[in-house]
Amino acid sequence: MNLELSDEQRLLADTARAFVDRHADDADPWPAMRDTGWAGLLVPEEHGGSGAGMTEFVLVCEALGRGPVVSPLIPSVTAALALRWAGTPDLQDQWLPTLATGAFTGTVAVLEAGMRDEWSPAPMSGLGALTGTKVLVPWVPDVAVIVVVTSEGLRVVERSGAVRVHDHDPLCAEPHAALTFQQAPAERLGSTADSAVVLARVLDYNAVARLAYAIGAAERALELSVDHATNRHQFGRPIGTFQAVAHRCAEMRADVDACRYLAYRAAWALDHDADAAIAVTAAKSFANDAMRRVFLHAHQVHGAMGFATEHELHRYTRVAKSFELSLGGTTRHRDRLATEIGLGSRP
Amino acid sequence: MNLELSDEQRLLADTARAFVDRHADDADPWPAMRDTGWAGLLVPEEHGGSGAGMTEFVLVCEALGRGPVVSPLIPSVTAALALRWAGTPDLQDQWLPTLATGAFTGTVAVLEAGMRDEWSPAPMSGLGALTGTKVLVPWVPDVAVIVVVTSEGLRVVERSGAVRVHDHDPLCAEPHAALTFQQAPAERLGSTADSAVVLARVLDYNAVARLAYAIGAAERALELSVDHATNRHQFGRPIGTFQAVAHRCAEMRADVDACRYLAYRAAWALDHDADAAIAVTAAKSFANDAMRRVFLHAHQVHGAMGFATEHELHRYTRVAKSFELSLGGTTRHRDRLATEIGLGSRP
Amino acid sequence: MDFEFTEEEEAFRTELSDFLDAEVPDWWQGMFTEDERAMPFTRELCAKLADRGWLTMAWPPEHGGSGASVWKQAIVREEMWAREEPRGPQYMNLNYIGPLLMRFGTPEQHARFLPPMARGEVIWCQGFSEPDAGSDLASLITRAEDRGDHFIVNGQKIWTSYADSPADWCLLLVRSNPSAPKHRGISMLLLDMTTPGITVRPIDTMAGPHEFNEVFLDDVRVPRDCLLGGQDHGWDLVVAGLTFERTGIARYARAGRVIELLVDYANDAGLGDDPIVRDRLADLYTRYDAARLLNYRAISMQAKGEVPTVEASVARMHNTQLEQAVGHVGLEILGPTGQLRAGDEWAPLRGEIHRYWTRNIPSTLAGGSLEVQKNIVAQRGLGLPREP
Amino acid sequence: MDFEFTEEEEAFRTELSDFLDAEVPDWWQGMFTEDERAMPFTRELCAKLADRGWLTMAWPPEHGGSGASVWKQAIVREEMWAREEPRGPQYMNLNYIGPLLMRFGTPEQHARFLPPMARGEVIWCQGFSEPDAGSDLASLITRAEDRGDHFIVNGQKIWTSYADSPADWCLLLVRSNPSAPKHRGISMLLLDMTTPGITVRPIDTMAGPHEFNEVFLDDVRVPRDCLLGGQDHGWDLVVAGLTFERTGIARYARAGRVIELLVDYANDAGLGDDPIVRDRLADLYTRYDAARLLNYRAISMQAKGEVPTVEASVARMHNTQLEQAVGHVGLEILGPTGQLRAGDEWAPLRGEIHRYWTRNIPSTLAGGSLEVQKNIVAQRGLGLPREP
Repeated sequence: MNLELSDEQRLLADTARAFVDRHADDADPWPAMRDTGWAGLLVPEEHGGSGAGMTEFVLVCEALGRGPVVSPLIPSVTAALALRWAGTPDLQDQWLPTLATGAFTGTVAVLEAGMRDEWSPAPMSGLGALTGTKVLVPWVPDVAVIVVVTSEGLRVVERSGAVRVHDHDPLCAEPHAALTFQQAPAERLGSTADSAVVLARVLDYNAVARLAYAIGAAERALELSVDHATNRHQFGRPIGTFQAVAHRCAEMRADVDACRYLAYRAAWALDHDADAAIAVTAAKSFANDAMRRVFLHAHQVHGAMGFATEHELHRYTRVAKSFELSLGGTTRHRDRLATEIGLGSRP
Repeated sequence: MNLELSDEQRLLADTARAFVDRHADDADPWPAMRDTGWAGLLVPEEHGGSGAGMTEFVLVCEALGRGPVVSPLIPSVTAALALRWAGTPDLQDQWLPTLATGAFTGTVAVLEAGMRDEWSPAPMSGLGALTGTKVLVPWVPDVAVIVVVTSEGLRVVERSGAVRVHDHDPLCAEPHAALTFQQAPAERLGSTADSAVVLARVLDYNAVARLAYAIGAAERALELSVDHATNRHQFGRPIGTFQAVAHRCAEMRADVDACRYLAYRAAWALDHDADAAIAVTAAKSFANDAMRRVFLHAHQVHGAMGFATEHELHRYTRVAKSFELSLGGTTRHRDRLATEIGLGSRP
Repeated sequence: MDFEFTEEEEAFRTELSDFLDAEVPDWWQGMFTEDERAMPFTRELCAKLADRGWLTMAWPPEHGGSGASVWKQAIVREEMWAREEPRGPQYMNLNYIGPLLMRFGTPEQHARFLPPMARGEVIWCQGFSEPDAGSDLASLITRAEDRGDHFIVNGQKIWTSYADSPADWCLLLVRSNPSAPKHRGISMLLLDMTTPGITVRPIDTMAGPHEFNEVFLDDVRVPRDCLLGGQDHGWDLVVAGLTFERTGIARYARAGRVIELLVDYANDAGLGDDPIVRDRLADLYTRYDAARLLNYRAISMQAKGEVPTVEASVARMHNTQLEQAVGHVGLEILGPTGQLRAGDEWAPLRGEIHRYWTRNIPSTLAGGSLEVQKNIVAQRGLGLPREP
Repeated sequence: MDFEFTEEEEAFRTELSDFLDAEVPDWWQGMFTEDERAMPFTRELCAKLADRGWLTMAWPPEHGGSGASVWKQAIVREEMWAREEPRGPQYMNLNYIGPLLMRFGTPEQHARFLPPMARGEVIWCQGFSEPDAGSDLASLITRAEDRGDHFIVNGQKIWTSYADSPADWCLLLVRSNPSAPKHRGISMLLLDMTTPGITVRPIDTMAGPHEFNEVFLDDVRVPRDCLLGGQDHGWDLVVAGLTFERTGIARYARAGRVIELLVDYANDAGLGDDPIVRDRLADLYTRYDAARLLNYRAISMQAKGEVPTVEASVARMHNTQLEQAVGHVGLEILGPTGQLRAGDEWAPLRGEIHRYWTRNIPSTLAGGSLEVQKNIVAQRGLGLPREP
């Protein structure tokens, strides 16, 4: 047991922090991010990636959340994972090297109207060319490859005229779109049965990456809160000298720390195939609630200023809320966890 | 709409407070309580009671909870309600006048091992003489009449040798017992169908009375907390000057007030047959959670002293916890309330 | 005790509710949107309310009101707030700016300022907060120099809602005597917003544009006849204003309406039988119920002529935390598409829950933070000692 | 990062766990019961642990320990605490009274006091708190007058666990210099509890008898060779002791065990499919999981030779609130018979959940209240300014 980062991991985290300091305000940080090799962290070396682990990817995502740096990194890496685990050798050769360098980007289209969450069965038929609408797809206009969840398993679609894009104006800064497929040619990605396993794994990875990003945002919100509590004076003293304010900050620290180590453990479990389901689901369900508490506190400490969009706090609030509403609510994850800890009908 | 007590109600509450001041430490306050007429508050005048309403009874129970005064008042009045609503004229004549004066006491036996709560179906058969065990029956050794819930409806049993008593050592100061009936002769109390309606109503009245008693206990715990926060000095100042302490007291005030008006409204609704189900169930489910919060705060303000049995706080803590665990948990009541506010399957 | 409205009150509620259902358009989502129809609509509606005698219903007869009972006022507030306050900024005129003028104004001020309010023709804003005077309002530094027949005002106000609506007048708090103790050198001025030297800068918020403004005051001339109440005695007016304002907003009524929306949504989505959804919504309902009763407790005291200071703070603690809980739980029930806003065709309930969550992020801050309410309850309500 | 124990550590856990399963009797419910078998049992068990080298396993070799890794110490703590600490009071000897003696004691004190601890033969208690010195410990007034070769002690201690077990020795904090600033006039004495002038008065608690005591000290003579560390420098020892103690109790391990009991109970009662029960227990489990990881984070720092001050406070915030939540939710799941105590034939899980709830009422108070932990995190961890 050792919860300290290795020297390599610490270096990676520092590099990512430095990147964020330099590029957080870039209109498009993707060109700079391509040079970091992060898009290939989870791609095997034989396909041009670095074959690192989820722990490394989580450290990068956490740093990016501090910006927050808005980029197609998480969806693109998620698409690469699906291709890596379920793609034929040809498909892997076709996509993984370019996804690994970031020359192309990918995304995963899961949700449809009427689905309670990403874990619900998708109504869209995967028989033949695809027709129907996926909503809340993480999006950049030049995305090259879309992994689509259908009722018959995963499909790969190249961006083409058969996909109509409706840009959402969602909660957080990442662009999202509703994609309407009209007889879009699609290639099968694994068998139907394999697809279910791969999809579950892809969603777990995606959830942990999004969690790490939200943790970065929460950590930054805590820093902003501490700054504000230290510098803002009312009644002749810094407001951080009032216990009501100081204790809110302490509770934020306790919650963010818990989320962080739950996320690291989940990443480690995914890397080691060790009780990953319990680790991911515990992390996601704890963090859904913890993020609410953290941002209630952050706004309370900041006063009205935190609600004004000229202050940066709201950007982190949106990241956290978007995380909470994505990839399974607390209820869904707790139910899954209940089974993992042994609840069920007695035989 | 008017949430102020009437002059008569205020007088009754003051009388009850004065009683508590005089008799809280009596080994047996029942003899003194008999003279107050409270045992007859909910018994019609033609049976020797005063035919007052649940609101009045709630004011008395609230005051008693401040003691806490330990007496058979609530179970005995509850038994009288069952007899009043479901008893034959003969049964009413037999029991109500003596229950109204407090000359005899009664109780209601609901729970059996395996029942989740008082609202679950009782396994004990009501066909013929009664056999089986009821647990957690509010108890005084000289109780005269027991209303027993069976799978065929309510039954009345006179205390006799056919009832074996096992004294519990429960959470709160009120004596409770497990009663084992061995072919105990029992009289029918209403038809099976009527019984269900009467039982639901009896439980609602009982829940609101117990709630009022717990509110008195919570109010007293708040007073003790404020006293302690005012008089206890640490770091050269009263601990109540620390926001962490002061704000706990403020939250207790907010929760106790909410419980009180929910309870008054529930009592009023029972008196007026107006949406009583929604009012009782909202009060019970809110108060279950609120009592936890109030007593977490009370103990935190009191420090270690509040945990020592030589301090009086623990008596109120026990009253509140016992209330929470009785007459339906939060889950049960929220589920009932969900239906009342319109949740259900669409036709 | 009586937990029912009278038949007459219920009849009034029905009449008012029918009127509002007919008058308030589907697109109305309160004042803080991009929608340019909002301000004309709210003026128009207030004029109609004035015609029916419902605008200043609660004002005393000597100022043109009908002295309606506190319970009828409560009904008006509930029906308005449940519909996102279609009176727009004018609810402030009715609740406390008008009453402050009545109590502290001269007969000339009454004659000049009250009739336009009563006709629903005038928009007021409130210039209290400053960048360094939030919770600690009395430390404000916007300066008014006494020049005999007028004051010259310099300084800056912030979080001024409706200043860019545009507002016609501003209830302005200034420091008129910098050498007096901080609560004793404050005055209240009635500022014509068309006076030269005023710059209004909108502050956009998470809930959209137009919610707040900064107001810069640069050598602004305010005639002496626009001083309200005694010079240097403005703090008395602040305290009185808070008393008028305390139960002025029926926040719980909107929460109740949103809970209804969520019940309908859950049923339509086949979640009416889902035990967790049932549990969460029932929990919200009990909290709504508690908040409503505690508001009624405060109103009952007003009905007896008492001033519910602590009781209003208790009600407010419940109201504001309820609002935030409804937003959070509501979004949780909607799931991922809860992220989508009004206007997006996939946004459930037309983005209403998203908007409600967003709007209520600062509800435990505005109008006296949760911490301030707890201090009031602890110190004034429970008699705990103040911080040293 | 590595989130697994090594195979060797797991093997050790299994060996220890098997030993404890065999040795700890069914009736054992910790020290604070009426059961007279408790004290003899705990002494006997500690002697057996000493025989196996497991008692002072974590002590350095020069004092007879085997310098076990912090992770093996953690395993011992978890297995002990999951079983209600069958070492009884002696866990204090091992965790911090022994280490304090090692660091601040003279060679004579080492030779005299450490070996009986290592053999598991001696019970120590801790005399720190006083009626007016709780959170504000440094304001203690129990007086030790310097009489040359001895001190004369007068005063009163409170909340002294195990004093009536009876304890053999007491680690006593006294004011040795009343004219110095409050943190600079304190000394630590090693008090033989058989000295004349000591009166022990048990304080019963909600959890049962024997939990706490008052200790009255009336002209108690303490030889100078029982002064630990520098005279008037006792506060340094308090600070060092807190550091040793910080992660000394694996509270989360007991919570985890109780959650297992509740899972079994729910399955047996046919509630394993109940969505609300599943939701509540999964919530407890995530909180347990978070608490455990945050304890491991602090231990990882210790493994690197760092002192996890703030991190230990964060872990403690989670631990203690978890314990209270488990008690509350546990009783809620049991329902009405959850009110019944151990010994009552209708008490579910033999009254264990009732006992756990009761015992943990003060868990956010003992050993540094939740508020103190938050102050540490806010001030030392986040650098927020102190209260004026």
